[in-house]
Amino acid sequence: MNTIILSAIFGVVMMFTGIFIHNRSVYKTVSAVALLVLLVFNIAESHGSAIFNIDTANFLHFDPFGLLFNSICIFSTLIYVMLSGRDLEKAGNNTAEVHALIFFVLCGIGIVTSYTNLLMLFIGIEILSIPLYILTGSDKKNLKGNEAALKYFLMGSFSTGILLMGIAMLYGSGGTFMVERVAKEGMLSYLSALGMVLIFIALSFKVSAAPFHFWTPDVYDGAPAVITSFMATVVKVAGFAAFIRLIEGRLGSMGSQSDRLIGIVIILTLAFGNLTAVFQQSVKRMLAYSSIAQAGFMLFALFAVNDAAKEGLLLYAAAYSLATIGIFSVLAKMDDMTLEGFNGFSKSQPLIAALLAIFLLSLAGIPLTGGFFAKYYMLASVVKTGKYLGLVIVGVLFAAVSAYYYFKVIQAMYFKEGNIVLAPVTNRFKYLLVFVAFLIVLLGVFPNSLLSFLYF
Amino acid sequence: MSTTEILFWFLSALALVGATMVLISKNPVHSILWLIIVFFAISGHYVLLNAQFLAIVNLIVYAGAIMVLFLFVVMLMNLNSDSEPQKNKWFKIAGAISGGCLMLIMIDVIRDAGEIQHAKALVKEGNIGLIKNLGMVLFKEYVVPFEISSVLFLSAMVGAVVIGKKD
Amino acid sequence: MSKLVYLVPLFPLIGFLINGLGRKSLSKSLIGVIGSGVILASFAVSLGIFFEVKQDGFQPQIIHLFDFIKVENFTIPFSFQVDQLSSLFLLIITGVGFLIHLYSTSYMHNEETQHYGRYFAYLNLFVFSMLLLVLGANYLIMFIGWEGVGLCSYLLIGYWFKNNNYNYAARKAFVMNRIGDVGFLLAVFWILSKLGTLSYNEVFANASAFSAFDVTAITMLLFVGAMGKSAQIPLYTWLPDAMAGPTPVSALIHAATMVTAGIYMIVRSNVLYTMAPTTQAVVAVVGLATAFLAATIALKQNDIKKVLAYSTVSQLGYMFLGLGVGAYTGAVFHVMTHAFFKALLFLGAGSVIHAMGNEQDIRMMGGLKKYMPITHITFLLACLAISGIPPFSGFFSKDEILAAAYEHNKVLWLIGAITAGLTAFYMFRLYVMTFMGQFRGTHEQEHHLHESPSAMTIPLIILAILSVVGGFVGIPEAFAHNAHALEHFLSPVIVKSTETVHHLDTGTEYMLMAISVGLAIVAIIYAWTRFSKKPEIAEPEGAGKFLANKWYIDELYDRVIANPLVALGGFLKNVVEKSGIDGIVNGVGRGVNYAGRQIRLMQSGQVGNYILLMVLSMVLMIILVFYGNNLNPLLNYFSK
Amino acid sequence: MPITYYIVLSIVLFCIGVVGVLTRRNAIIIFMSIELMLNAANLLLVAFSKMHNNSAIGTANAATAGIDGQLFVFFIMVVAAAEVCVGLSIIVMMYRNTHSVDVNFLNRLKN
Amino acid sequence: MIPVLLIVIPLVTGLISFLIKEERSAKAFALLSSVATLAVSLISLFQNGTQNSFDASWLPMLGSRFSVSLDGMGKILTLLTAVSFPIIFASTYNNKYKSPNAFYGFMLLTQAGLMGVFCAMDLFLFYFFWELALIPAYFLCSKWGGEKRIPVTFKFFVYTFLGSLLMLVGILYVYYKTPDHSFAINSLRNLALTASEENFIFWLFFIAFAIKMPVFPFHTWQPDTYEQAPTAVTMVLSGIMVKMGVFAVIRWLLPMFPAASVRMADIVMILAVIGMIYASLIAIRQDDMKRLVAYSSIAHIGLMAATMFTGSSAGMQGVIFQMFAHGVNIIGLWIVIDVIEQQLGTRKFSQLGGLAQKAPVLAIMFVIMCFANIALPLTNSFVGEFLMFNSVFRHSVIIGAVACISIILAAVYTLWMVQKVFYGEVRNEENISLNVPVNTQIMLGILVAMVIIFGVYPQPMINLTSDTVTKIIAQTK
Repeated sequence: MNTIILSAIFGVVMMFTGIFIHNRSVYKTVSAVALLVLLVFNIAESHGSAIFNIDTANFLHFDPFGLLFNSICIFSTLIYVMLSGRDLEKAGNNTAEVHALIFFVLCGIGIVTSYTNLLMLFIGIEILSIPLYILTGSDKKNLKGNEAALKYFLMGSFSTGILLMGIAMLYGSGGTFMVERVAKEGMLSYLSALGMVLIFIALSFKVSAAPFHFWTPDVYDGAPAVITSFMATVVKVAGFAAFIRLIEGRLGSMGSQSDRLIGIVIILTLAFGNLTAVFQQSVKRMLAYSSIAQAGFMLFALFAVNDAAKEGLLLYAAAYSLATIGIFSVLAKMDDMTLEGFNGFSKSQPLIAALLAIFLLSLAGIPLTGGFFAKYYMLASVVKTGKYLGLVIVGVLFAAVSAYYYFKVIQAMYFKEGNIVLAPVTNRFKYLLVFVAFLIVLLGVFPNSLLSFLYF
Repeated sequence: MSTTEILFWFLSALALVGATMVLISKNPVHSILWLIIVFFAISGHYVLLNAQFLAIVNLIVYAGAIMVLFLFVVMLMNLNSDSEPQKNKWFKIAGAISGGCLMLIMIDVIRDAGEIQHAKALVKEGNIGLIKNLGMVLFKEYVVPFEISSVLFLSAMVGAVVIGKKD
Repeated sequence: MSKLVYLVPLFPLIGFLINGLGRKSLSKSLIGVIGSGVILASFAVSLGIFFEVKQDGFQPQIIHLFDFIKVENFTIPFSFQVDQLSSLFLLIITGVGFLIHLYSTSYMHNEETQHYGRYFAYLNLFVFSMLLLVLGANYLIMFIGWEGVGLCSYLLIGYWFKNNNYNYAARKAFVMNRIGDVGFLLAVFWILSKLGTLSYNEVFANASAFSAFDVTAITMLLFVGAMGKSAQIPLYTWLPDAMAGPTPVSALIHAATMVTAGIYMIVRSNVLYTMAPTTQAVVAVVGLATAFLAATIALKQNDIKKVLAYSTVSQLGYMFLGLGVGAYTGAVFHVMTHAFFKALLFLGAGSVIHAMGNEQDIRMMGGLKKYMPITHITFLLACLAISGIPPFSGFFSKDEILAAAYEHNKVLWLIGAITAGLTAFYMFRLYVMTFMGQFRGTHEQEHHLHESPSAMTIPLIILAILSVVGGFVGIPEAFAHNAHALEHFLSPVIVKSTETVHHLDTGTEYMLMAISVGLAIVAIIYAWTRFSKKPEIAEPEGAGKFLANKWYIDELYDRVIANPLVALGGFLKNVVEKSGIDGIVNGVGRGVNYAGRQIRLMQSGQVGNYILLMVLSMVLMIILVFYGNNLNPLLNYFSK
Repeated sequence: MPITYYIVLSIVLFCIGVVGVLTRRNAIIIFMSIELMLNAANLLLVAFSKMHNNSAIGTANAATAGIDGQLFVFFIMVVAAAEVCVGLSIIVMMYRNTHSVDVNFLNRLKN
Repeated sequence: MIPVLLIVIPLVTGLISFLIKEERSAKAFALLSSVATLAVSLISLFQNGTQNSFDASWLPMLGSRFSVSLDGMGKILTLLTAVSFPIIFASTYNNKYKSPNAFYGFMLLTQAGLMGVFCAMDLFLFYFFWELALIPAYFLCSKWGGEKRIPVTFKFFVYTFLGSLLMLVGILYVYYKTPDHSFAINSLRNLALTASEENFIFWLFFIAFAIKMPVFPFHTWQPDTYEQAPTAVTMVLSGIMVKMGVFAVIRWLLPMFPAASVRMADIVMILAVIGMIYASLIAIRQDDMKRLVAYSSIAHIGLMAATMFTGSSAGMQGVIFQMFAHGVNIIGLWIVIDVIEQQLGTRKFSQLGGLAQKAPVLAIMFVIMCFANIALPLTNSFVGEFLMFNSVFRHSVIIGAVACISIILAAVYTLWMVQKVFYGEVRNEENISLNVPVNTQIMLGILVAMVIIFGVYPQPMINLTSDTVTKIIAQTK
């Protein structure tokens, strides 16, 4: 509850900061401090000391998983704001409001990671989405940004419609919106199964799982790079947190039907994401497709739904978010976001190039980086079920494909000659980036350091 | 056929016709007007189901506020002509067919749903839809989502300002 | 003395190391002294061993040095075996070897110092390997020497490495030897898998454990090894080409010692061969065919060394004929006498070549008698020996083999006798064309003609003496009872060796001798009369051309084996590898790229398209979930 | 009324909305079609709410059974209003920049 | 503690090496580090038991422990790694690299990965190091390699990465099948798998190892990579890294899937033998020294692959022995090739010839290495190949006989190379000068000494292998 209330409050605070303070560089600091406070309180809550003890009437339930997920999201956002705060100022004129919206998004994340009621899911997703529509279009002069915002909005609303239809059918079948109560009823009836499928489709849309991913590349590409960074990381993984909470009990009771459904979605997502990313020339767009591909891996957690899956999802969220935020923070400072733009990176910026390489290696799932354990847990969760080994093999095949396009960037940076145009970076930025890389490597050597929080 | 049934069929037909006309109308303003009719029809259904509160809210929020907002926008943009270029014919057919398929399949699935085969919706009776009962539950049990939705409005507000403000 | 047998190979090894490492710093004379001296030392030790072995009641000694390979199932020690057979070969190798080293110090004197050192290092290494071959107490040590001599042969044939033809010849020799080696190796594996040991003692003692098939297979595979090393059909073509090496090398390796390794090996394994009559028949036929084929080819060769090379192949064929018919002693006897006279022939040829300024074509020679008396006399003696004219050594050994062949199968004998006639013919053709008549070379060559220095003539003389008297160690039964000293000496290591010969009555034996000697004499007279007046200068026609071109066997091999193999390599490299396997691998990559490009098109940028696709997917998914059970067989694909 | 009538009605309305989204190019009309979909869901929820209320008659919680559904609809309307507010502002922004609300012209981002 | 040192020394020095900007210090530092590792490795030979193993908690939730230990095979291969690196560094001491600090850093990191692979007694740890060895190698090849390095190295990378990932699936699967959910090798020896499961998982592992070795038909990355990689890296790749695959089969595959190994033995052996002949035939037609040696390596590895599945202890000992021998020999060959390439700028036979006149010492060393390559008796490979051919032959006469053809073909292509490069007349007489640096000569001398010593007196090393082999054979029976 701390997260939800505090982030809403901080959102309002940011709005007022925007009114009273006109020095833009302050926003970033205020925002960072607020996020830090938020993080502290969220961790405090996960240690059992919530300051807001509100009876949520079973609408929300704060379990370690959700709280840890919040922590990861808040922490990632903190890193994000600190790394990319300066670039946020360039995306439109309403920097303070953008910060406020980010807080509102965090509020939505706080809801979707701990809902127990479909109503909260719906409201949470909307709180999550509406600021994003706006953030996407926050650079009003940019036609691509406009287009992206409109596309995102239209398709997002469409998926909301599907979600609602699904919820309605579930309700019709069970007479309740509580997630758990329906789950315990054993095999789903046709009505609730249809509802479940519709909800599944809607949530697939939110996490950009194929074949409902079409908005993702366009929106990620069109939005300002800083915003994409946020959307593709924190928001996306939060979607998975929402997803897994729903699936945990419900879709599972559909038996092999749901396995098949998720299995096909996984394969399609991996295939679309990876194959399309291979051909991209723009790194930004490539990362958009890669985020689809990564989503494919996270979907493994939904397929397995066991301890390993939830642990893995946490790790994945952390590793993926940090790495992607790191890459985007550099990308946002570049003029040329195509592959050629990265040629000769290691010559002029050896440190940043090395850090980028670590991020990319993490995304590709190379050992010694967090991304490896993330993928490892995902695969392990499915193997643990003892079923569908073929799916795992498809997964690793596409993981190999994914190495292809991540390494293209590394190749451009290290093995090709060229001049890069990079906005000046401060030392603080570099140190922070080093810190992020350190975290990724830490996760890659001692993943337990994160997961042990789960079993407090 | 009882009055209720007659009303049901009438409102249903009205809603469907209205909805269809929303699609068919070339003029956006006409579409909006048809949509308002649909909303009225749906509100009628709510009344029929004795959900008076929702019926009124539906009229006020949808038909009143939202659709007027739409109308304003359309007027503002001066789109009230038949100027909308038509989509590719094949594309339209494909859209209609796939929508139709979706409909048929969903209905077919529902037909097999056992638990609702003989269930009936309580028409004209039952007072859960009355504002008093709703209010009691809303402000007691649903207070958390109610309060939280304020964040939604807040963000929508901020958003509208950010997007709509002239730089 | 036999305890010191390790000294025998050790001396050449030391010589190899000194000459090899110090080839730049040592002077030529020092190199020569070291190179020859170590062999002389070995010879001295070998002589001591020989006399020890020669005593009655000598039991074979195994000198165990260390365990070479010791694993769970078997142990292969690095050990030497001293017995009658190996001590005899030690003498031949070190004795003839020393003479050739001595000869080489003079023959190779024009080489640069470092190449001179290299030459002696190689030569010493060869002797070392050859000694390992004959001394080894098991098949693996023999194999080590076996490959080692192949290596040295390769190095020495390609000694003048600037000439690519020589290199080619060297490589050909090595590869052909390797083919044989594989056969040897397979036999070794076979023995090892059946008996778990490779030691001669144990293998022969347990030979009865082999099935008939085993023993036939093993002996056949060993014979394949012998074919390679001893230049038998079909692996003989390397030997004539091996004449690319310096002439003393040809004398030592390609006449006297290495090529007889095959005979040594079969004699060593005589227990096994006696158990495998099929193999024996094959050995005899192959040997005889080789003898005949090579003799016919030798008829029309004009290169002095080529003639001798084919003659060597032919004589080796004789030896195999002997082995095939069970005359193991005869074969060894012929090895010995052949070592003397063939080494002598080669060294004599070397002397001629030396004098002629590296001219090897006998059509360019003639009338050398008066310029090089010692060479001429010794060469003549050697020719008589090889032609089987009594009382020269060749007569005794060849006769023994022919007699055994007659006993075995009269057709074998007949062809053998004809071949003996051919041998006499081509040897005297060679002799006459070289030493008789008028000199046909250039004036410059004529001006330089001279007798070779004493370092070369002394070995010639010693070998000539041996060629003349060497036969008396094996006087046939017909002349004197129990005078066959060699047979007596070797009897402990050979089973039932001479039993066949003993069946012949004296009269038949005289008759056989008379026929073969008669044939030889006729051939000699014919050759003499034909070539002394009118040397054969013109290019041969018809059958002669066929023979001069060596039955076109080399061409045949190229067409049938080498070229197809190379073509296959090219096919694999350019087609299978590039388009096939790598094509598939790259094809996957290209496929991914292509798929990426195509799927990308779905991302049309049109919201309408996106939503249409989403709706269609929804429809399909609902169908899948609710009607999917009817599609089970297809969809269960992923559920392992 | 049999609940199936309502279900079918909502599904049909929903699908008309879907078809509208698919066949029109005007962003505003598309948006309206989406609203139609939401209303279909609303109608369904209310109908189910009354159905559950019906089936709870005679039990202890007859007074409040099914009330969830109607409250959900209330929240949907709330959210829809917010969404419309944002959506229309985005459309207006788009119109300001391109003077068109035709989604077919939204093709700068593709592939 | 020794295995930890073997891993940690190169790891730490590798990371430090990145910080040393000055070229000469970077070289000296790397050389020093590798010598230190060598010293530790030599000590390990004379240690037994606790000194040679280490176990610590690492990932308790995963059930993986940091468990490293050296048995006989581990000792031999760590020794090979430890010996190779100083030799590689020393023999290429004069080569110039851009950003040498990174080059040597990556080299040492590769060494750390290799050491880890050879020491790991925990399957997960093993996988970890397996990948750790790959990544620096990728950077080394891509940054310092030849003209086509980027696509070629990338193919190598994706190929091996794919294999690793398949292995990862297998690892996960067996993990859940262990009785105590652990990656420890002792638990993995007691897998409860059905026959079909075992067969399936066997292939997941085997493909990974087969790609690394490489076994036909997974070999196509190899010649290109060897050709394009800088020679120092090629030495690591061919001398040590390919042994990872062989090693892994013996260490993991055979003990984990004894029954499947027997069932699949024939398929694997046939593939391996096809590969031997196939690679040899292709080698005959090569025009590039590196490619020829690469294909020759495929042929040799094919023999090892075939032997491992014969289930014969002698053969297995031969394989382990041969891993060392092959490493020594091929590094020797690469050193010579590197000298030629560095000084003459070409590796093509068509542009070379007669070098024996220019550099007799180099020629002698090369010829010795070549003869070791074709397993001439009294060179080190003979012992290994003898044991291997023997057990293949014992397993199947036909397969053994066919495999033996490669002995002949090896002679054909190796001598062809010797002839083309060193013999004959010198080409482009005027602009050829071939000075073999002293350090290279010394290193070649050391290698030649190793070739001969282990060829004449192999028994000590064979003895080292027996404990590993006995364990595996006991497992398979």
